[in-house]
Amino acid sequence: MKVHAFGVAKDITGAAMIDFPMEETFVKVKDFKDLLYQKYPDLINLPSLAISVNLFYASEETVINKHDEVALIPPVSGG
Amino acid sequence: MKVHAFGVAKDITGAAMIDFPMEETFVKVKDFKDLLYQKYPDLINLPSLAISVNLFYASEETVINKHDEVALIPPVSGG
Amino acid sequence: MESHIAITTDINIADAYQMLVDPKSGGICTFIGTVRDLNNSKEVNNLFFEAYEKMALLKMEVLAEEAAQKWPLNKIVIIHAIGKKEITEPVVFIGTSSVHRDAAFQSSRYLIDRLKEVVPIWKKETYQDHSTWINAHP
Amino acid sequence: MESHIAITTDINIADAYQMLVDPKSGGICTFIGTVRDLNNSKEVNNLFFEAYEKMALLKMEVLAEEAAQKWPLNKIVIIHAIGKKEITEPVVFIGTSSVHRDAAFQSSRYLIDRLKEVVPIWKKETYQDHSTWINAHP
Repeated sequence: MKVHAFGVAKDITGAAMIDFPMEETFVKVKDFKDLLYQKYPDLINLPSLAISVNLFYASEETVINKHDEVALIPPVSGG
Repeated sequence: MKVHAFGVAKDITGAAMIDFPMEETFVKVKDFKDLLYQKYPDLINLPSLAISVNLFYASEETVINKHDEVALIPPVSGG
Repeated sequence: MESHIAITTDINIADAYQMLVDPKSGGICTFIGTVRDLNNSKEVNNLFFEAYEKMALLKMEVLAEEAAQKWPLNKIVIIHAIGKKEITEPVVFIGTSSVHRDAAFQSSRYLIDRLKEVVPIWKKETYQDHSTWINAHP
Repeated sequence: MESHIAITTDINIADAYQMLVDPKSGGICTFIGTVRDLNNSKEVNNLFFEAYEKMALLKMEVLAEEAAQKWPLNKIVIIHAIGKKEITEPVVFIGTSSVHRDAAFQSSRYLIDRLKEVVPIWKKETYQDHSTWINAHP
Protein backbone atom coordinates (compact mmCIF):
# COMPACT_ATOMS: atom_id res chain seq x y z
CA MET A 1 0.00 0.00 0.00
CA LYS A 2 1.33 3.43 -0.95
CA VAL A 3 1.43 5.79 2.02
CA HIS A 4 2.26 9.52 1.91
CA ALA A 5 4.39 10.92 4.72
CA PHE A 6 4.81 14.60 5.59
CA GLY A 7 6.89 16.83 7.85
CA VAL A 8 8.64 15.05 10.66
CA ALA A 9 6.91 11.76 9.69
CA LYS A 10 8.65 11.96 6.32
CA ASP A 11 11.99 12.42 8.06
CA ILE A 12 11.32 9.30 10.16
CA THR A 13 10.13 7.09 7.31
CA GLY A 14 12.84 8.47 5.04
CA ALA A 15 10.56 9.17 2.06
CA ALA A 16 7.57 11.25 1.01
CA MET A 17 5.93 8.09 -0.31
CA ILE A 18 6.49 4.70 1.29
CA ASP A 19 5.36 1.35 -0.06
CA PHE A 20 3.91 -0.25 3.03
CA PRO A 21 3.58 -4.08 2.96
CA MET A 22 -0.01 -5.20 3.63
CA GLU A 23 -1.09 -8.81 3.79
CA GLU A 24 -4.81 -8.12 4.22
CA THR A 25 -6.99 -6.28 1.70
CA PHE A 26 -8.75 -4.38 4.49
CA VAL A 27 -7.25 -3.08 7.71
CA LYS A 28 -8.48 -0.81 10.48
CA VAL A 29 -6.53 2.41 11.10
CA LYS A 30 -5.58 1.27 14.63
CA ASP A 31 -4.09 -2.00 13.26
CA PHE A 32 -2.34 -0.13 10.46
CA LYS A 33 -0.77 2.18 13.06
CA ASP A 34 0.44 -0.82 15.07
CA LEU A 35 2.20 -2.20 11.98
CA LEU A 36 3.55 1.26 11.23
CA TYR A 37 4.97 1.68 14.74
CA GLN A 38 6.69 -1.73 14.46
CA LYS A 39 8.43 -0.69 11.27
CA TYR A 40 9.12 2.94 12.30
CA PRO A 41 9.34 3.00 16.12
CA ASP A 42 10.30 6.71 16.17
CA LEU A 43 6.77 7.58 15.05
CA ILE A 44 5.60 6.60 18.56
CA ASN A 45 7.44 9.61 19.98
CA LEU A 46 5.34 12.13 18.03
CA PRO A 47 2.81 14.10 20.15
CA SER A 48 0.16 12.73 17.79
CA LEU A 49 -0.09 10.94 14.47
CA ALA A 50 -3.31 11.25 12.51
CA ILE A 51 -4.05 9.11 9.48
CA SER A 52 -5.92 10.53 6.53
CA VAL A 53 -7.85 8.28 4.17
CA ASN A 54 -8.86 9.75 0.82
CA LEU A 55 -8.16 13.27 2.09
CA PHE A 56 -10.22 13.00 5.30
CA TYR A 57 -9.00 12.50 8.86
CA ALA A 58 -9.75 8.88 9.79
CA SER A 59 -10.77 7.47 13.17
CA GLU A 60 -9.05 4.47 14.74
CA GLU A 61 -11.93 2.31 13.48
CA THR A 62 -11.90 3.52 9.87
CA VAL A 63 -11.24 0.65 7.48
CA ILE A 64 -8.54 1.21 4.86
CA ASN A 65 -8.12 -0.81 1.71
CA LYS A 66 -4.98 -0.95 -0.34
CA HIS A 67 -6.37 1.34 -3.07
CA ASP A 68 -7.14 4.17 -0.68
CA GLU A 69 -4.99 7.28 -0.56
CA VAL A 70 -3.46 7.10 2.91
CA ALA A 71 -1.22 9.68 4.55
CA LEU A 72 0.64 10.10 7.83
CA ILE A 73 -0.28 13.46 9.40
CA PRO A 74 1.98 14.53 12.26
CA PRO A 75 0.87 17.60 14.29
CA VAL A 76 0.16 20.40 11.82
CA SER A 77 1.84 23.80 12.08
CA GLY A 78 0.62 25.92 9.19
CA GLY A 79 -0.38 29.56 9.44
CA MET B 1 -14.19 84.96 16.43
CA LYS B 2 -13.35 82.65 13.55
CA VAL B 3 -15.27 79.37 13.75
CA HIS B 4 -14.78 76.33 11.51
CA ALA B 5 -17.87 74.43 10.40
CA PHE B 6 -17.97 70.94 8.92
CA GLY B 7 -20.39 68.55 7.27
CA VAL B 8 -24.04 69.37 7.81
CA ALA B 9 -23.07 72.26 10.14
CA LYS B 10 -21.24 73.86 7.21
CA ASP B 11 -24.37 73.52 5.06
CA ILE B 12 -26.41 75.25 7.80
CA THR B 13 -23.97 78.11 8.46
CA GLY B 14 -23.29 78.47 4.74
CA ALA B 15 -19.49 78.52 5.01
CA ALA B 16 -16.52 76.41 6.11
CA MET B 17 -15.31 79.36 8.18
CA ILE B 18 -17.68 81.83 9.81
CA ASP B 19 -16.74 85.05 11.53
CA PHE B 20 -18.82 84.89 14.67
CA PRO B 21 -19.46 88.21 16.48
CA MET B 22 -18.32 88.07 20.14
CA GLU B 23 -18.66 90.92 22.55
CA GLU B 24 -16.85 89.29 25.46
CA THR B 25 -13.22 88.18 25.38
CA PHE B 26 -14.07 84.95 27.20
CA VAL B 27 -17.19 82.83 26.83
CA LYS B 28 -18.25 79.42 28.07
CA VAL B 29 -19.06 76.77 25.43
CA LYS B 30 -22.68 76.58 26.63
CA ASP B 31 -23.13 80.35 26.19
CA PHE B 32 -21.38 80.25 22.82
CA LYS B 33 -23.81 77.52 21.72
CA ASP B 34 -26.79 79.62 22.82
CA LEU B 35 -25.57 82.51 20.66
CA LEU B 36 -24.90 80.09 17.82
CA TYR B 37 -28.42 78.62 17.98
CA GLN B 38 -29.90 82.13 17.90
CA LYS B 39 -28.02 82.92 14.70
CA TYR B 40 -28.41 79.47 13.08
CA PRO B 41 -31.60 77.90 14.50
CA ASP B 42 -31.31 74.86 12.22
CA LEU B 43 -28.29 73.72 14.24
CA ILE B 44 -30.70 72.85 17.08
CA ASN B 45 -32.16 70.06 14.95
CA LEU B 46 -28.87 68.15 14.79
CA PRO B 47 -28.74 64.95 16.90
CA SER B 48 -25.70 66.50 18.61
CA LEU B 49 -23.30 69.37 18.14
CA ALA B 50 -19.90 69.16 19.77
CA ILE B 51 -17.54 72.11 19.96
CA SER B 52 -13.81 71.63 19.65
CA VAL B 53 -11.39 74.13 21.12
CA ASN B 54 -7.80 73.98 19.92
CA LEU B 55 -8.39 70.51 18.43
CA PHE B 56 -9.93 68.95 21.57
CA TYR B 57 -13.57 68.23 22.32
CA ALA B 58 -14.74 70.84 24.79
CA SER B 59 -17.25 70.46 27.64
CA GLU B 60 -20.13 72.90 28.17
CA GLU B 61 -18.05 74.65 30.86
CA THR B 62 -14.89 75.06 28.79
CA VAL B 63 -13.97 78.71 28.39
CA ILE B 64 -13.20 79.92 24.89
CA ASN B 65 -11.33 83.10 24.04
CA LYS B 66 -11.40 84.79 20.70
CA HIS B 67 -7.95 83.57 19.72
CA ASP B 68 -8.81 79.89 20.20
CA GLU B 69 -9.36 77.62 17.21
CA VAL B 70 -13.03 76.72 17.54
CA ALA B 71 -14.97 74.28 15.35
CA LEU B 72 -18.54 73.01 15.08
CA ILE B 73 -18.53 69.20 15.12
CA PRO B 74 -21.82 67.62 14.07
CA PRO B 75 -22.15 63.82 14.55
CA VAL B 76 -19.11 62.19 12.93
CA SER B 77 -19.45 59.48 10.29
CA GLY B 78 -15.97 58.49 9.17
CA GLY B 79 -14.80 54.94 8.59
CA MET C 1 5.97 51.06 18.31
CA GLU C 2 5.90 52.94 15.00
CA SER C 3 2.73 54.46 13.67
CA HIS C 4 1.77 55.85 10.32
CA ILE C 5 -1.26 58.16 10.39
CA ALA C 6 -2.57 59.89 7.29
CA ILE C 7 -5.50 61.54 5.56
CA THR C 8 -5.27 61.21 1.81
CA THR C 9 -7.34 61.33 -1.36
CA ASP C 10 -6.39 57.78 -2.39
CA ILE C 11 -5.47 54.79 -0.24
CA ASN C 12 -2.91 52.42 -1.77
CA ILE C 13 -3.45 49.06 -0.06
CA ALA C 14 -0.07 47.57 -1.00
CA ASP C 15 1.80 50.62 0.31
CA ALA C 16 -0.25 50.65 3.50
CA TYR C 17 0.47 46.94 4.03
CA GLN C 18 4.22 47.49 3.56
CA MET C 19 4.21 49.94 6.47
CA LEU C 20 2.99 47.11 8.75
CA VAL C 21 5.69 44.62 7.79
CA ASP C 22 8.04 44.06 10.70
CA PRO C 23 10.69 41.44 11.52
CA LYS C 24 9.40 41.05 15.09
CA SER C 25 5.78 40.53 14.02
CA GLY C 26 4.16 37.19 13.29
CA GLY C 27 0.71 38.58 12.59
CA ILE C 28 -0.74 41.53 10.70
CA CYS C 29 -4.45 42.34 10.85
CA THR C 30 -6.01 44.91 8.58
CA PHE C 31 -9.47 46.33 8.22
CA ILE C 32 -10.48 48.18 5.09
CA GLY C 33 -13.76 50.05 4.90
CA THR C 34 -15.08 50.20 1.34
CA VAL C 35 -17.97 51.95 -0.37
CA ARG C 36 -20.90 49.60 -0.78
CA ASP C 37 -23.73 49.96 -3.24
CA LEU C 38 -26.56 49.88 -0.74
CA ASN C 39 -27.16 51.58 2.63
CA ASN C 40 -30.41 51.20 4.55
CA SER C 41 -31.96 49.77 1.35
CA LYS C 42 -31.01 52.89 -0.61
CA GLU C 43 -28.88 52.65 -3.73
CA VAL C 44 -25.70 54.61 -3.17
CA ASN C 45 -23.98 56.28 -6.15
CA ASN C 46 -20.91 57.50 -4.31
CA LEU C 47 -19.66 58.86 -1.00
CA PHE C 48 -17.93 62.11 -0.20
CA PHE C 49 -15.70 62.46 2.87
CA GLU C 50 -14.71 65.69 4.57
CA ALA C 51 -12.30 65.89 7.51
CA TYR C 52 -11.27 68.46 10.08
CA GLU C 53 -7.78 67.40 9.14
CA LYS C 54 -5.65 68.79 11.95
CA MET C 55 -7.98 67.48 14.64
CA ALA C 56 -8.63 64.19 12.87
CA LEU C 57 -4.90 63.47 12.59
CA LEU C 58 -4.41 64.34 16.26
CA LYS C 59 -7.29 62.05 17.31
CA MET C 60 -5.90 59.24 15.17
CA GLU C 61 -2.48 59.68 16.84
CA VAL C 62 -4.13 59.48 20.25
CA LEU C 63 -6.05 56.33 19.26
CA ALA C 64 -2.81 54.71 18.07
CA GLU C 65 -1.19 55.53 21.42
CA GLU C 66 -4.18 54.12 23.30
CA ALA C 67 -3.98 50.89 21.30
CA ALA C 68 -0.22 50.63 21.88
CA GLN C 69 -0.83 50.88 25.61
CA LYS C 70 -3.47 48.16 25.57
CA TRP C 71 -1.67 45.66 23.31
CA PRO C 72 1.96 44.85 22.46
CA LEU C 73 2.03 46.29 18.93
CA ASN C 74 4.98 46.84 16.63
CA LYS C 75 3.38 48.87 13.85
CA ILE C 76 0.10 50.75 13.53
CA VAL C 77 -1.30 52.24 10.33
CA ILE C 78 -4.43 54.42 10.22
CA ILE C 79 -5.29 56.08 6.91
CA HIS C 80 -8.57 57.77 6.03
CA ALA C 81 -9.59 58.95 2.60
CA ILE C 82 -11.23 62.28 1.83
CA GLY C 83 -13.06 63.48 -1.27
CA LYS C 84 -15.36 61.55 -3.57
CA LYS C 85 -15.24 57.76 -3.33
CA GLU C 86 -16.93 55.37 -5.74
CA ILE C 87 -18.42 51.93 -5.02
CA THR C 88 -15.71 49.40 -3.92
CA GLU C 89 -13.07 52.08 -3.26
CA PRO C 90 -11.33 51.97 0.13
CA VAL C 91 -12.27 54.81 2.48
CA VAL C 92 -10.36 53.75 5.58
CA PHE C 93 -7.39 51.45 6.22
CA ILE C 94 -6.57 50.22 9.72
CA GLY C 95 -3.67 47.85 10.33
CA THR C 96 -1.64 46.56 13.24
CA SER C 97 1.25 44.14 13.48
CA SER C 98 2.23 42.22 16.57
CA VAL C 99 4.10 39.12 17.70
CA HIS C 100 0.81 37.22 18.04
CA ARG C 101 -2.51 37.44 16.23
CA ASP C 102 -4.66 38.10 19.28
CA ALA C 103 -3.22 41.58 19.76
CA ALA C 104 -3.38 42.32 16.03
CA PHE C 105 -7.07 41.37 15.70
CA GLN C 106 -8.21 43.05 18.92
CA SER C 107 -6.34 46.29 18.31
CA SER C 108 -7.54 46.64 14.71
CA ARG C 109 -11.10 46.16 15.87
CA TYR C 110 -10.61 48.69 18.65
CA LEU C 111 -9.12 51.27 16.28
CA ILE C 112 -11.89 51.13 13.68
CA ASP C 113 -14.60 51.20 16.38
CA ARG C 114 -13.03 54.23 18.10
CA LEU C 115 -12.27 55.99 14.81
CA LYS C 116 -15.94 55.83 13.87
CA GLU C 117 -16.89 57.26 17.27
CA VAL C 118 -14.53 60.17 17.74
CA VAL C 119 -12.49 61.17 14.67
CA PRO C 120 -13.94 64.33 13.08
CA ILE C 121 -14.65 63.03 9.59
CA TRP C 122 -18.00 63.28 7.85
CA LYS C 123 -19.58 61.20 5.12
CA LYS C 124 -22.10 62.44 2.59
CA GLU C 125 -24.03 59.78 0.72
CA THR C 126 -25.20 60.52 -2.80
CA TYR C 127 -28.15 58.52 -4.15
CA GLN C 128 -29.90 58.71 -7.52
CA ASP C 129 -31.64 62.02 -6.84
CA HIS C 130 -30.17 63.61 -3.73
CA SER C 131 -27.40 63.51 -1.18
CA THR C 132 -27.25 63.71 2.60
CA TRP C 133 -24.70 63.97 5.38
CA ILE C 134 -24.70 60.88 7.58
CA ASN C 135 -25.06 61.42 11.33
CA ALA C 136 -23.51 58.33 12.86
CA HIS C 137 -21.84 59.16 16.22
CA PRO C 138 -23.11 60.01 18.66
CA MET D 1 -20.39 33.79 -1.59
CA GLU D 2 -17.25 33.49 -3.70
CA SER D 3 -14.10 31.96 -2.33
CA HIS D 4 -10.56 31.89 -3.57
CA ILE D 5 -8.43 29.12 -2.04
CA ALA D 6 -4.82 28.56 -3.01
CA ILE D 7 -1.45 27.14 -2.05
CA THR D 8 1.38 29.03 -3.68
CA THR D 9 5.10 29.74 -3.41
CA ASP D 10 4.57 33.51 -3.16
CA ILE D 11 1.65 35.48 -1.77
CA ASN D 12 0.94 38.79 -3.51
CA ILE D 13 -0.93 40.93 -0.97
CA ALA D 14 -2.35 43.43 -3.49
CA ASP D 15 -3.71 40.63 -5.70
CA ALA D 16 -5.18 38.82 -2.69
CA TYR D 17 -6.85 42.03 -1.53
CA GLN D 18 -8.37 42.61 -4.98
CA MET D 19 -10.14 39.26 -4.74
CA LEU D 20 -11.99 40.54 -1.64
CA VAL D 21 -13.26 43.75 -3.20
CA ASP D 22 -17.01 43.60 -3.62
CA PRO D 23 -19.72 46.22 -4.32
CA LYS D 24 -21.99 44.77 -1.62
CA SER D 25 -19.28 44.83 1.07
CA GLY D 26 -18.57 47.71 3.42
CA GLY D 27 -15.83 45.95 5.35
CA ILE D 28 -12.84 43.78 4.50
CA CYS D 29 -10.77 42.16 7.22
CA THR D 30 -7.48 40.45 6.46
CA PHE D 31 -4.98 38.54 8.53
CA ILE D 32 -1.47 37.96 7.24
CA GLY D 33 0.90 35.65 9.06
CA THR D 34 4.52 36.65 8.54
CA VAL D 35 7.88 35.13 9.43
CA ARG D 36 9.26 36.70 12.59
CA ASP D 37 12.86 36.74 13.69
CA LEU D 38 12.36 35.11 17.06
CA ASN D 39 10.37 32.11 18.28
CA ASN D 40 10.50 30.90 21.89
CA SER D 41 13.57 33.14 22.33
CA LYS D 42 15.39 31.41 19.49
CA GLU D 43 16.67 33.40 16.53
CA VAL D 44 14.95 32.16 13.38
CA ASN D 45 16.83 32.31 10.06
CA ASN D 46 13.94 31.20 7.86
CA LEU D 47 10.92 28.92 7.71
CA PHE D 48 10.09 26.12 5.32
CA PHE D 49 6.49 25.07 4.68
CA GLU D 50 5.33 21.76 3.29
CA ALA D 51 1.69 20.94 2.50
CA TYR D 52 -0.33 17.85 1.71
CA GLU D 53 -1.72 19.98 -1.07
CA LYS D 54 -4.83 18.11 -2.18
CA MET D 55 -6.04 17.60 1.37
CA ALA D 56 -5.02 21.09 2.51
CA LEU D 57 -6.99 22.69 -0.33
CA LEU D 58 -10.02 20.52 0.48
CA LYS D 59 -9.84 21.46 4.19
CA MET D 60 -9.51 25.14 3.31
CA GLU D 61 -12.61 24.86 1.08
CA VAL D 62 -14.51 23.25 3.95
CA LEU D 63 -13.42 25.99 6.36
CA ALA D 64 -14.59 28.67 3.89
CA GLU D 65 -17.98 26.93 3.68
CA GLU D 66 -18.20 26.73 7.46
CA ALA D 67 -17.44 30.45 7.78
CA ALA D 68 -20.01 31.31 5.10
CA GLN D 69 -22.64 29.39 7.08
CA LYS D 70 -21.81 31.21 10.31
CA TRP D 71 -21.54 34.77 8.91
CA PRO D 72 -23.02 36.68 5.95
CA LEU D 73 -19.86 36.86 3.81
CA ASN D 74 -19.49 38.01 0.22
CA LYS D 75 -15.90 36.99 -0.50
CA ILE D 76 -13.42 34.68 1.23
CA VAL D 77 -9.73 34.36 0.40
CA ILE D 78 -7.45 31.76 1.99
CA ILE D 79 -3.92 31.46 0.60
CA HIS D 80 -1.04 29.57 2.18
CA ALA D 81 2.57 29.69 1.07
CA ILE D 82 4.86 26.70 0.70
CA GLY D 83 8.63 26.47 0.38
CA LYS D 84 11.29 28.59 2.03
CA LYS D 85 10.16 31.87 3.59
CA GLU D 86 12.45 34.57 4.91
CA ILE D 87 11.88 36.98 7.83
CA THR D 88 8.92 39.38 7.15
CA GLU D 89 7.59 37.34 4.19
CA PRO D 90 3.88 36.46 4.28
CA VAL D 91 3.14 32.77 4.88
CA VAL D 92 -0.64 32.88 5.07
CA PHE D 93 -3.30 35.33 3.89
CA ILE D 94 -6.85 35.18 5.22
CA GLY D 95 -9.48 37.68 4.12
CA THR D 96 -13.23 38.10 4.24
CA SER D 97 -15.56 40.81 3.01
CA SER D 98 -19.02 41.46 4.32
CA VAL D 99 -21.67 44.16 4.56
CA HIS D 100 -20.60 44.95 8.14
CA ARG D 101 -17.28 44.72 9.96
CA ASP D 102 -18.43 42.39 12.72
CA ALA D 103 -18.79 39.47 10.33
CA ALA D 104 -15.52 40.30 8.57
CA PHE D 105 -13.47 40.41 11.80
CA GLN D 106 -15.05 37.36 13.39
CA SER D 107 -14.82 35.17 10.30
CA SER D 108 -11.18 36.06 9.59
CA ARG D 109 -10.29 35.18 13.16
CA TYR D 110 -12.21 31.92 12.90
CA LEU D 111 -10.52 30.96 9.63
CA ILE D 112 -6.95 31.52 10.83
CA ASP D 113 -7.64 29.70 14.12
CA ARG D 114 -9.17 26.69 12.36
CA LEU D 115 -6.53 26.67 9.62
CA LYS D 116 -3.81 26.35 12.25
CA GLU D 117 -5.70 23.47 13.88
CA VAL D 118 -6.69 21.26 10.98
CA VAL D 119 -5.09 22.12 7.64
CA PRO D 120 -2.28 19.65 6.82
CA ILE D 121 0.62 22.06 6.44
CA TRP D 122 3.91 21.78 8.31
CA LYS D 123 6.49 24.36 9.28
CA LYS D 124 10.18 23.73 9.73
CA GLU D 125 12.12 26.41 11.59
CA THR D 126 15.77 26.93 10.72
CA TYR D 127 17.98 28.55 13.34
CA GLN D 128 21.71 29.37 13.23
CA ASP D 129 22.87 25.77 13.58
CA HIS D 130 19.93 23.42 13.07
CA SER D 131 16.34 23.11 11.96
CA THR D 132 13.27 21.41 13.38
CA TRP D 133 9.69 20.63 12.40
CA ILE D 134 7.20 22.46 14.61
CA ASN D 135 4.48 20.36 16.27
CA ALA D 136 1.69 22.82 16.93
CA HIS D 137 -1.74 21.08 16.65
CA PRO D 138 -2.81 19.02 18.37
